[in-house]
Amino acid sequence: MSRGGRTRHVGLPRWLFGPALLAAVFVVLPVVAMTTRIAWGDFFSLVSSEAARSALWLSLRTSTASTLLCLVLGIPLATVLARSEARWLGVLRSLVLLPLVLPPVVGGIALLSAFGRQGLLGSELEALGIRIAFSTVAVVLAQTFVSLPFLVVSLEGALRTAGERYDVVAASLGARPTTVLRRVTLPLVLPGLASGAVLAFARSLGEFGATITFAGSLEGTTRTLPLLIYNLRVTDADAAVAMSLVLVAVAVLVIGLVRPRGAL
Amino acid sequence: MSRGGRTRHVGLPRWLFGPALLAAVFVVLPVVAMTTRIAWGDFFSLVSSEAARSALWLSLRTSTASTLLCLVLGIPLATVLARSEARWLGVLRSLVLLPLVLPPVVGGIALLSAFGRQGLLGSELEALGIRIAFSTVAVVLAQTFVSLPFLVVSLEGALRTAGERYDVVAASLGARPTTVLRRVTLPLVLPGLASGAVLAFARSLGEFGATITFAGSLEGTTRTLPLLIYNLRVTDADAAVAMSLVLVAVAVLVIGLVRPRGAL
Amino acid sequence: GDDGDSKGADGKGGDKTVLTVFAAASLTKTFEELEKEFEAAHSDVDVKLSFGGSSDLVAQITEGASADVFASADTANMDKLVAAGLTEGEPEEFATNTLMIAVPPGNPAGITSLADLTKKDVDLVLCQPEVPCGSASAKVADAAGLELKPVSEEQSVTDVLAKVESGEADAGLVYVTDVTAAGTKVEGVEFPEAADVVNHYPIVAVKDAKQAELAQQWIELVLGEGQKVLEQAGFGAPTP
Amino acid sequence: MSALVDVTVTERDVDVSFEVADGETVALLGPNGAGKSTTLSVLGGLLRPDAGRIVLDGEELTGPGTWVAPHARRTALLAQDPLLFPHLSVLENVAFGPRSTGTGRRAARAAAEHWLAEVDAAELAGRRPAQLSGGQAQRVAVARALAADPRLLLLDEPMAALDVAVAPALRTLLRRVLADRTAVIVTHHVLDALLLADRVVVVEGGRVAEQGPTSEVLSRPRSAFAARFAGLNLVSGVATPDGVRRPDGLLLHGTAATGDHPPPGSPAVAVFRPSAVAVHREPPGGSPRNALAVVVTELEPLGDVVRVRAGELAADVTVASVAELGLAPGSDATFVVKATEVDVYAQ
Amino acid sequence: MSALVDVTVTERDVDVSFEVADGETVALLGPNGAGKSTTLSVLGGLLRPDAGRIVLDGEELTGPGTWVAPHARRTALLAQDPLLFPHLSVLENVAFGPRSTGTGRRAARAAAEHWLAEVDAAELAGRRPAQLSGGQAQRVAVARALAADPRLLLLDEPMAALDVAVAPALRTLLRRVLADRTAVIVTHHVLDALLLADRVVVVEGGRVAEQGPTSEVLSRPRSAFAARFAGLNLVSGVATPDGVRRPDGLLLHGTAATGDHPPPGSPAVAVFRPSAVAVHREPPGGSPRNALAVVVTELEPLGDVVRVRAGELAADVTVASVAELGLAPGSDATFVVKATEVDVYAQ
Ligand SMILES: Nc1ncnc2c1ncn2[C@@H]1O[C@H](COP(=O)(O)OP(=O)(O)OP(=O)(O)O)[C@@H](O)[C@H]1O
Ligand SMILES: Nc1ncnc2c1ncn2[C@@H]1O[C@H](COP(=O)(O)OP(=O)(O)OP(=O)(O)O)[C@@H](O)[C@H]1O
Ligand SMILES: [Mg+2]
Ligand SMILES: [Mg+2]
Repeated sequence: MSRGGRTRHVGLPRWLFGPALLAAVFVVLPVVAMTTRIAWGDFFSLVSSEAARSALWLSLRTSTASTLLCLVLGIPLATVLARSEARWLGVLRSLVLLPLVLPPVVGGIALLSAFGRQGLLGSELEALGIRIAFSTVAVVLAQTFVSLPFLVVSLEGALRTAGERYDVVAASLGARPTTVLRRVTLPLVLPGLASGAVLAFARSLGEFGATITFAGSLEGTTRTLPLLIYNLRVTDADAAVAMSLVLVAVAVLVIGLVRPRGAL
Repeated sequence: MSRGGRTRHVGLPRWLFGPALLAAVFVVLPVVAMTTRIAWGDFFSLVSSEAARSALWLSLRTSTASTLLCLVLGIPLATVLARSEARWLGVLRSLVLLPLVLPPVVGGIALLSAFGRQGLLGSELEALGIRIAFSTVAVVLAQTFVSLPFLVVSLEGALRTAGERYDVVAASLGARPTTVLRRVTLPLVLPGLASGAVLAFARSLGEFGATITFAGSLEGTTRTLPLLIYNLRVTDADAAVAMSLVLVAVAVLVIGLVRPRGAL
Repeated sequence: GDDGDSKGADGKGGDKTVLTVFAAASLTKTFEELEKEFEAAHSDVDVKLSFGGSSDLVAQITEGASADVFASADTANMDKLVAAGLTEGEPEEFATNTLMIAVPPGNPAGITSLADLTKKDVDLVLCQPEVPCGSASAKVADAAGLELKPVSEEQSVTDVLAKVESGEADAGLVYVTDVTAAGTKVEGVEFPEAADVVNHYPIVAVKDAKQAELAQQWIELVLGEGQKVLEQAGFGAPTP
Repeated sequence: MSALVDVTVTERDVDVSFEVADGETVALLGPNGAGKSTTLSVLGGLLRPDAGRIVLDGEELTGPGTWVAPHARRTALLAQDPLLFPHLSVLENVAFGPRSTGTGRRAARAAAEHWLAEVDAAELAGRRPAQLSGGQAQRVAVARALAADPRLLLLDEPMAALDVAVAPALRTLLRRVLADRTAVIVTHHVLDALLLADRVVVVEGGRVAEQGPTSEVLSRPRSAFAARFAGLNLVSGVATPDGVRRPDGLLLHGTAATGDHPPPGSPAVAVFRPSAVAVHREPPGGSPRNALAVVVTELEPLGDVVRVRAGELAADVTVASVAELGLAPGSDATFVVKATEVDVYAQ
Repeated sequence: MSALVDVTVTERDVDVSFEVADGETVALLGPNGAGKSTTLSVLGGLLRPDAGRIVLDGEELTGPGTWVAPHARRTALLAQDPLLFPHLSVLENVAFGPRSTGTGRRAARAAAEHWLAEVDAAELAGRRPAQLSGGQAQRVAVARALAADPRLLLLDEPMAALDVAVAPALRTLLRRVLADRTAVIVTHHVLDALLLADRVVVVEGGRVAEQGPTSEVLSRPRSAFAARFAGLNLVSGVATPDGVRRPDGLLLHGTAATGDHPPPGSPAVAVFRPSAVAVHREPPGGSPRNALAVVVTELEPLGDVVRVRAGELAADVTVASVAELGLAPGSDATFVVKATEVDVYAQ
């Protein structure tokens, strides 16, 4: 009798709130502590500087692009992983996690090995006149590489939990596979899809190691906010912290605006 | 009629396999390309060196510890987030994502601001004789900080998708909240929980920026595999790549062994 | 092309020629100042600086990043680029740097000499031996016959300074310029053994640079007018 | 355990109140969407009412400022959907209730085995819920609710999906089990109400339409739904000295079988059995004083006779007379009832 | 569209084969777990059989090496669980089938409104499935299946959970809709089979126990389940010249009502109506030649009479005689049937 509505929630055990609070404090306290270090006087001139604005704008553009790329590539991959039963998919599923485990810098090396001038596809790309490394495209690729697993894992989990019951009903009503996917499967896992997209966006926004290795750090082209923060740290640690706060604020804002109800 | 068994899958649209394959290639190709750079001759002497073994062992220990800590803290937090309806939880939910967006190095700074000698809790901890920085504990804390959001987001999504129908039935049969949680809620989201734990473990294993900032890098105490890889990179990029491969292999192995059927 | 992108992105617009300079992270402050001077003198030029660890920058250039000038924090990395045949002409040394002990303000551990760093209750942080300041630290210690036991071997000078600034560590070994740049956040303790180990900064134009002429002019600026700025930042004069 | 129920759920337009005496079984009857499941949810503590009170055996479970959590109520609910725990075996599902309320592992297992045997599902003990057919799942769900041994048992259509052999057996079991238990049961089948319930509460449109002892309500219903449920014809209107006058003016002659004839002018109902109705093609003359012109809507074989339905009214006639009269859905016909067969009483 | 079904699902021990003629409605009957839903799933292409063939109107849907995807079969399945799409409104749910098979938005909407009105759920059009009661959801699911306008309609217990007023109306609707349609329907209610099905297929333990035209199977059943379903008493055994001898040796005297008496020694059944059975406390003397000693298991009121059940057998007697005989569950009794009331035929 739990269908929707004002169903009374089954109470949570009281002791649960202890560790939950501890967890929340553990995550939030450091960020709050960090803000106490900020010299608010310089804050606004700092964050409105030309370099900061340019980095922020670049970060937003590339993160959006890589999130879209993650959706385009990740939805099909997650669906295949969740719905096919072939054995070799188990292997593929583990492989897709690789970018999660690789330290991002190593991820950057891997991208260079594939798409760099001396990489596996280097000569082919060179022949086509395409130079990926150290361009804005490289930033997007680096971000996509590290973010894709997030989308795939979240979405696959959601697809498995949701099951195939409704897909089957839709097919029996005459819906072809594409219709089923569009009108039933994906709408039903919308919360999971949104969570995945938010995770991917957040990860792209914070991406540093793979970007610096694969795309370098050039203002306006490849110097995203995290790279700028890294630069600032060398000269002025406080400025770096202040810029981090901007990054956090932007992330929370974008996520808050984009997130559909109930997702995440 | 979709309950379990040998249910025939609703076919997937054919066109879906195109982008799915592209996605898989995009993730796998760079890693494969990287392996082509490895000088296999030196590989075994390199990976069996004292430094490598000690780093690997440290990485495994700390990642396991931080995954456990994530479970202890994350399960309650995710449950509260998924099951309570209080408004302010929306804010908390966004805040928990912070470590995802923060560049890891900034995460390290934030941790120092909270738990460092001059941090918010510094004097209290000092008074208790606790010194966290430069210790293995710091590594575990840094890894937990960056990994916790993964567990919480995955698990919360799974809890929401699973819904409360069965919890309600259990309560009506006389099960108190703790029993419901232990015997119904968590077993039902086991795949989501496992996915979350795997994500957290993978993220911990690959963690670099927060660790170096908050915990430093000393062989045997705080120099995990990613830190070793970074060290090696300066002198011998190929060696770094070889060690990365070890990291990847370990991750895939551990994940493959630990993962319950159907999870992820 | 990324040129078009960069112009659109940074809003500077116009058809300015872009000069790309790759420089070691320790040169950030000085080179940013030189950028202003250079752009003032060349109104149609936009200087783009890319900072990083010297080895990272070498790797990037090797992988095809388009740079016009490369300024390294040590000779070893410069030699790698030369060996790869990616340099135009001979690298020229434009600055030197020596080590200094950095301590938190007030010097809570009371460090006065290199030997104090070996005290048991002093939390010392060093650069890892693989990076220039780390190998310099090791050489200094060897020369003085001391065995330094750090609590952490950091990846870069920045990380060493961060640990000292935050008070986490009681002392660290960094370059004079780093102490100067950090201002009041750390104090410097000089020690005589530092003079034994001098770090050399070479600069070179990159082969097939898009702006070969401007690259040469930048190098001239660094070797000439720029010396004042470098001196202010604490760099030593290049060895003759 | 006696129960006192008075609940309002505004969003669903439900506002019912009734009582359940100690050891009594009450059947909740009513059309789809009347609010039966809603009432059970509120009783079980799964839905919080907007207003009202629930008192079980003197203890207030729900009321202004009072709220007892579902698990503390000891009111096991068998919902309309079996909802067996998918990760537990059938045996573990049934043992869940006893285990949760503190019974030891072995005793809980024994109890589960006992109840599974009672619902004729002993051989399913080791299966997963996903491997059960619809009726099997329903039986296991019944066993699970019974094994919880609640103070107040709430059963929402427990006999749905059962085959013709199991249904009577389960009904017998429930009759035995419910005999000395306080229970509320929702059903759409008259046999369940007749055999299992001491009293019935008829809910229509979220309000109690009538209530009373089962045999009384089902033999002398006052609401259209209860009459339909009991298989009786009911015409409601205003009492006259001779019978009941429908709003459309038609007078149905009849007498009070028991008790007093309702005072003329008061709302009253006229009730008669379908088997007392004769069907003609033309309005007949002669002694039966009531003739209702109708259009046949449906013919249903019913054992040896055919039930001729005409809207709300029904007549049972032999197969031979259906053929003779040439009845079919859409035919005009006249339903004729002797006044002596029509029972009149106050609504 | 005619259908030819022959499927084997080893894991569930189901192996059935039957045919459905063009425009015919077949009722699948059988105990819980017999394999009815399994058969429908296989027909709809939701479960792949281990062996067998399904041919719909000459086109092989399933067979060695053939597999037509569910969406291409045009066999709408109403499953035992309504499974309305939770993210779509009721109207959108019903319009889903037409939309999926290429009907324009407006036409699909009109079709959905039409079918919703037919199942008396027009006023629910704007709701979400979560806001429906059990019976309302069931009706919407029926409308959704009908709106898909399939070549072969598969209905799994479409009348479950419906109230007494809606059930006859929906049955009338289905009768009209199914008249010229090829359909397979699963039900546990004899009225549904009688009114909706041209033929019945009785499945027991995963095998077809008997099949034939509805009226024939239900009036002269050969399987225990079909007899029970039709409300008849059935005793099976071996034919003797006088009747049928049960395996326990008891001889039931009877005659073949139509056709020939089965050859002695062949398997045969003796069938008689409960109303033909008289109940005594002691074995009587006199003319009725069949006396079966039984233990009463259950008493069920059934309109004007009481059905006395004794295991598989049943007798209908008046309320007065139940009281007179002092019958109660557990009483010893003798069921007495005249030989002329016992119909004997080959099994
Ligand atoms: N979650 C809900 N939110 C809003 N309205 C609901 C919800 N569930 C049910 N309703 C509505 O409340 C009313 C009562 O529903 P309820 O489920 O109690 O009916 P019911 O008497 O059990 O019917 P049925 O015999 O069909 O099971 C119906 O009009 C129904 O549509
Ligand atoms: N997913 C499954 N896996 C394995 N066995 C199953 C599965 N579903 C059903 N069964 C078993 O297969 C047999 C046939 O089940 P099916 O659902 O076809 O029965 P049914 O005739 O529809 O019964 P009911 O009248 O109870 O709905 C039963 O023994 C059941 O327990
Ligand atoms: Mg209901
Ligand atoms: Mg079934």
